[in-house]
Amino acid sequence: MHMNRRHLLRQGGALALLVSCGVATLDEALAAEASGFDAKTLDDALASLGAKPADSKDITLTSPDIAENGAVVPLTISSAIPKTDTLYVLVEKNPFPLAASFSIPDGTEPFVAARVKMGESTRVYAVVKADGKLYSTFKETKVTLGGCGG
Amino acid sequence: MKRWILAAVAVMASHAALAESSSDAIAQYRAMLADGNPAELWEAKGQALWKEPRGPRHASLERCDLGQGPGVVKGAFVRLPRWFDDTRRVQDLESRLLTCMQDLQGFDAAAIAKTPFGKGEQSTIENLVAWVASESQGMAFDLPQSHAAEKKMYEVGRDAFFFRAGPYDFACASCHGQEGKRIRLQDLPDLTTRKGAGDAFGAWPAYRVSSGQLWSMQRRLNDCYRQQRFPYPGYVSDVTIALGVYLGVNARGVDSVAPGLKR
Amino acid sequence: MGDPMRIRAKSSDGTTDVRVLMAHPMETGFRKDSSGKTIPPHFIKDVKATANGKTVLTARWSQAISQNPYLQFKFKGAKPGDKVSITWVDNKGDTRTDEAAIA
Amino acid sequence: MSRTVDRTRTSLWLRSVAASAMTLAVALAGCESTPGAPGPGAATHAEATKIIDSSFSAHGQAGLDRLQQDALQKACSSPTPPSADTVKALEAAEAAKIVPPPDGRYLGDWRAGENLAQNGRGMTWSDKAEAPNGGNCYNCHQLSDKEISFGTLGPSLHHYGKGRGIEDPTSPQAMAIIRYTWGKLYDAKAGNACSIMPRFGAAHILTTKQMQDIMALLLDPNSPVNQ
Repeated sequence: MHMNRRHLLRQGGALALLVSCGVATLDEALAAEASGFDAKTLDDALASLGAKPADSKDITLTSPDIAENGAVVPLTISSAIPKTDTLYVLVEKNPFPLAASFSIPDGTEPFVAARVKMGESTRVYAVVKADGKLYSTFKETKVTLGGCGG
Repeated sequence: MKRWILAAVAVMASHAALAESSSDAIAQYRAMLADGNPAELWEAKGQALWKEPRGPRHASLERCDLGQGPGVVKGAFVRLPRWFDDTRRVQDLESRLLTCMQDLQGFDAAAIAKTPFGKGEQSTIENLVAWVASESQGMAFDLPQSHAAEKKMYEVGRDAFFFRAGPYDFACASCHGQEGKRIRLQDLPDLTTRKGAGDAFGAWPAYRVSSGQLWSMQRRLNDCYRQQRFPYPGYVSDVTIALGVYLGVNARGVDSVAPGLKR
Repeated sequence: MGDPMRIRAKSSDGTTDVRVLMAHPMETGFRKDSSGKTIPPHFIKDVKATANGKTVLTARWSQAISQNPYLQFKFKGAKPGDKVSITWVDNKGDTRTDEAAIA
Repeated sequence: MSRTVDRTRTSLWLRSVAASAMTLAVALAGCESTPGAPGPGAATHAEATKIIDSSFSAHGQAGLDRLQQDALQKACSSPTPPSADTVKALEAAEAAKIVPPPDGRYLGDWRAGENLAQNGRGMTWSDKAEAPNGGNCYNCHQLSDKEISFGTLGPSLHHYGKGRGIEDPTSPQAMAIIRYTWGKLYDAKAGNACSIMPRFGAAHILTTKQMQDIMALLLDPNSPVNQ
């Protein structure tokens, strides 16, 4: 029963709406958030986060212009948006675009540095959740073929 | 005619600009990775393995003599390869670790030498070289050249460096004998110069982001020979040790940064 | 179980900067081995950091995080000598916890 | 370090020079009289050869025969180039190896050529012997300017055909460039004895068809190289 409802939630993708209508509890919404990791397109992954994020200049995303190897692409994300509580990393052209989410409790800076894999040259999106709203910025990284190719 | 030349110069200039900006971007990429080299994970294991009683004799490596006296690890890396009286050979770090693993711990050195990289006791050696190298970080290379055998190995190493063979006619020097060149986007150090040899010899062992593995100098040389389309160089064979002497002596005075971080 | 993490935690002006290296293959499940068989996914899914009994960061990861993951974050409210503890759990249920004193 | 070095080394070279290269050997003997640059001592050189021979084992398709240097490889295994006479003789011997495409067609498919140019595989001990070899072009050269990951060991080949005024590579006016390019690809050592570029045709690295495809990549006006 419970499983089925969770399954439904996964399929639905409109979590924010369900939560705000009282159909789903926040706990269930958070559990189902894992479904974002199953999304196969950027749009589906973004939808799983709840709403379409607004472009924001208050998010700083650093990543190299060119990555010598797609297996390791260093990123840093920081947010100047008040009440930032979650940072998401999405790699547009990966088979599963949602790469990571970081929950930032009070007292922790809205900043993380991590390293992600990229199958090909792609945009990386940094999405920030603050005060229940979503914001995003993106950056393009070119992945090159390194070495002798042999 | 003049216009044609001007056009050609313009084309060449734009190529140079593109090459430069790509190289800058790669430098930026490497700088972003400089902190948090996963080689540290190998160093930590290597340090523990050095002290751990292991092998048929259930002994640690704490009495292993890497050239600076039994148990002295600090500074050993920047003075290898060197001559050892007990084995009557010039040995590099990995060859010497094999000697210690055999003499102190009772392992079969020949069997380890035949083990593929990354497997079994070869992975032990990868951890050990990461740690031993890290203990000399920031120290200048200072390989001894006083023993006749050390001098000879330098000459042999130079000969091997320029030795062209195989279906592609490659020598080490084909790619590493000029300054400022690249394969794809990877800079090729000129290993005949102090700086080039220092940058290269002084960065291995290194964590390779492409494979997520730590590569020792032996593995680096092994893969160079693979790409040179040569047959398979034996692990710690004389040609690899001679090349180590040649590179290490060329790198004299350059500070070691190993373990490094590579593509 | 896995191999130990490397944790460096440094405090300055009331902010603790934490840098962690974890030993993990972070296998995607898309790669094939030399015999052509797909290598099953094996990756860290959850990470939790605590200091003085308080959670200072949680993370959920996919297989897109690089092999031998690196993580850096910063938090307030701890002082030198306090311990930072990091725990990861992977998709096979393996887990590892390490801690380090703040410098 | 002494001058006698080169003499000994030359005689060493001569010992294993194949009969087919006898004419070359005669030419090489000429460098006995030319002063050599400082290099490893004769004893060391013999030692080095012994050490190299004993350090390798056959693996996969890479057999020990690959350590047997031909006359050119020997002459070019030193930090200093061989004498002008030696270079001339070596280049002539390599030029004689160049075979034009048997069907008279120099140009194939530039798309296949681009794939070959990108492919850095072939003939290592980890490559399957029956798998086709790559062209390795981008390892050392810029070709299409769309590919930012290119090497600089060789000159840029971007606009290779266009820069040489090739509008119709099948026209008679284009023939001189076409033949020159084929020769360079087939055996780069014919024009530069100690060139670091492999002898793709003479060493049987690429097939005739593969070389035709790379020719098209360089010379076809529609190829990305000429955009």
